[in-house]
Formats: sequence, C-alpha cells, structure tokens
Amino acid sequence: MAVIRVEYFAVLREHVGRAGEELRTAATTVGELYAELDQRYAFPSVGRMKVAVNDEFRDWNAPVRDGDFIVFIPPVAGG
Amino acid sequence: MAVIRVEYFAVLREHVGRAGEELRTAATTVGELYAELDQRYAFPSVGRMKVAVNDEFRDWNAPVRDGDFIVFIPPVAGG
Amino acid sequence: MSHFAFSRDPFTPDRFRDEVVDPVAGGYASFEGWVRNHNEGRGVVRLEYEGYEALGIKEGNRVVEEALARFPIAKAHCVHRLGLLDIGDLAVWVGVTAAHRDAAFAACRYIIDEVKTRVPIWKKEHYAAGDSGWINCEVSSSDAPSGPVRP
Amino acid sequence: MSHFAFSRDPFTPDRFRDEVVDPVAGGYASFEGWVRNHNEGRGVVRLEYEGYEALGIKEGNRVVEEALARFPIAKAHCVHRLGLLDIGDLAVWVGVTAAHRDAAFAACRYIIDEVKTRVPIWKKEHYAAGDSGWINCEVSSSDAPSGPVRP
Repeated sequence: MAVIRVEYFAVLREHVGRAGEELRTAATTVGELYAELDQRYAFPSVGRMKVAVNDEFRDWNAPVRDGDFIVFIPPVAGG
Repeated sequence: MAVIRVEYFAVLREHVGRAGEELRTAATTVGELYAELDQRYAFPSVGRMKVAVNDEFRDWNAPVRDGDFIVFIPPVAGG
Repeated sequence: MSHFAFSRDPFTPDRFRDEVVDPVAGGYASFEGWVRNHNEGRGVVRLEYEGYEALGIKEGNRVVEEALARFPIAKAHCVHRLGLLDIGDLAVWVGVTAAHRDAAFAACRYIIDEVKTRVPIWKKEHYAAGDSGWINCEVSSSDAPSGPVRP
Repeated sequence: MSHFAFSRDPFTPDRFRDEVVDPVAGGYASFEGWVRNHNEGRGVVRLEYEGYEALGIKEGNRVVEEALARFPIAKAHCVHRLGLLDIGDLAVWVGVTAAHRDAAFAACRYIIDEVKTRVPIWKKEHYAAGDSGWINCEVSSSDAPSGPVRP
C-alpha cells in the first residue's frame, strides 16, 4: 500500500468536488490508480487523458510509489 | 517642351545636392528624361531604378506631360 | 530563468520586453491570443483559465527551449494568463527576436502551437446563455471513451 | 482610412492598437523591425530613413489591402518610422488580427515582405567607423549598370 496525493484540475476538480486528496492505494501503476478512482468517482468522459507524477508527464504504466504526487490531465486548451 | 518638377530622394538627393527642381525638357518619355538628367548629373550606379509620375509608379515609356511631378526611385530598403 | 510564465493578473507584453530585447536582433515576431466574444457559434461573456502551474512552467519552458534549439533565434518568451478574463483580454503572448524574420516567425508559430497542445492549461467558457463548459473536455456520447488508453 | 502610415517620431505599437483590435478576432500576430547594432559585419551606430511619403502611403496601403483580400483576417495595419533612429528603436510595425492564427501569421508575413521591397523608403546606415551608406544603393563596379532598363 502506498500513501499518495492526487490533485484535480478543471473538469475533474469540479466533478470530484475538491482540488486534491491524500489516498492509501494498492494500485501499482498510475493506470490502475486511475481505474480505482474512476470506480469511486465515475469520472466524466473527456477524451484521452494524460498523467503526471511528481510534476512530470509519465505513461500509464508508471509505478505508484509512496509519497508520489499524481495529477490526471484532461485535454488541455491553452491560448 | 514640357515644364515639369523632379524630386530627388536619398542617394540621388545627396548626389544632385537638392531635393527637387523645376525643369523645361524636350524629353517625351520618363526614360528620355532620365537619360537627359543622367548626362547633366552623372547619377551614381545604384542598380535598377523605378520611376513615379504624379505619385504613381509608371514604366519608363510613360509620357512626359506639362505639369508632371516625376520621381526616380532608387532601390528601396524599408524595414 | 524560465522562458515561460503564468500571470494571475492582466499584463501587457511590454512588461516582458526585457525577456526578448537583444541588440543583435533586428526582428521581433509576436503572437497574442485575445478573448473573443464568440466560439463555435455561441456568444461568450467571460473566460476562466486554470493551470497546473508546476508542470505548466516546466513544459512551457521546454517548448521555448526547443524553439531556441531548432531555429536561429536570439530570445523567446511566453506568458499565459490564469484566472477570470473578460472579452478582449490578453490570454497568451509569445515574443521572439531574431536576426532574420524567417526564423522569428517560424519559432513564434512553433511556440504557440506547442503551448496550446502540451501545456496543462484548461479553459472554461461562460456563455451568454448562462451555461459554461470546459473546452475540449465536454464530449458527446459518440466520442471516444475517457481515461487512459492501455498499451 | 489608410492601413499604412509613416511616423516621424518614435512610436510604440500600442498607439495603433485601435487599428487592429476586433472583438471577433482572437489572434493577433505582429512583426517589429528594430535597429540593430550591426549589419553585414559592420558596427552600426545610427540609422536614417527617408521616404517618398505620398507614394509610400499609397503603396503601403495597397500592400495591406492585398493582405486583407488574400487572407481571412479581420484587420491589419503597418507603420514605418522616418528620420533618425538609434540602436534598438522601432523601425517598422505590422499588426494583424484574425479569428485563426494561421491567417494572422501568413498575412503579417506577407505585409512585411512586400513593404520591404515595394514601399519607397530608403535606409542610410551610419557606421562605427564614421562612414555611412544608403542600403541597396551602393554597388561595386562589377554590379549591374544603373538606371532604367529599356524594353
């Protein structure tokens, strides 16, 4: 089990109703973590998401480690 | 014979030593006028020139008419 | 110094002129994105930008560094607004200086294109009709499924 | 109203912002030419621009009108300095607004390219060595002969 912090932005923040949370999880990859949280929150369909671990983009197979800071990134729209 | 006004800019103004002059000329085209003034002033070699009559670009066969305002245009260098 | 910054307050490009001025650079190309009063046929009254700032600054800076490596330019900088914006407000500014304008234009174009697709910034439009929506995040049922795509 | 102007005094693009602002235009592309401290390996200390203003305004306006006809843009404007300029001074500014940045960039590029080759403006560089010269007008003996080329 890892203790991690997840932060939510934009459409996810509004959907979950908070900007972030500390979690204990048995997920071993960030993809598994996403599936676990999707079960809990039923994330909205927003197209392909990305993920960042400790302020860097990672792929969905990246491991979840104790103390990680994880952000799911919905499609961006800068400019 | 036509009475016209010629104005000089940049390298031509400096070469001729004045910004413009009124002239009586027997030239029938602006090309002939250029040749006449080149005889008098020995214009510097500056590459291909253009010519304007009454504030519009014209070709070198454009007629010279009484009262015309004529400008020889050395290669430009804006920007 | 990062070549990319967020601004929570309204700004004018003048404020960042020192980031791009260079005595060897005769050409300055810039792009500014302003808040329009419409989008896809709908009247827009206000915009909201939210950013994941820690990663956004890193990724934005990487984009500008890539431009500096790819094009013969002198300096480049990009600033993106966050928070609530009104119609006509400056949302993003890219400035590039170079000895020659070819490179300045190409790099400026590269930076705005990449920033728009890579930097974690989200835009919420508030419509004249009273509703609002996160751009690129509201999909119809016929669109692709959400979430990660597994390898 | 002409889309092209000369300025005998220093100016900033802000002064002409109203010429390009448009509530339907979300994209603004601009180009600025600044006086460099060198050209072709020579140190430059000052510049002088001379213009044939009556024809220059007409031809400059034609260039911008062409851009407005060719590209899907909202507004466009160009201002060129005349007189004595110091290093770093703004020599020319082109501003273009459009709904989409492709068109804004393309039109901005078109205008600066055409203005540089078509508008009757001449540039005299004053060099650190003390001499000076009219750019594009000082030719070596091996260059093409001067004057009109007869048909």
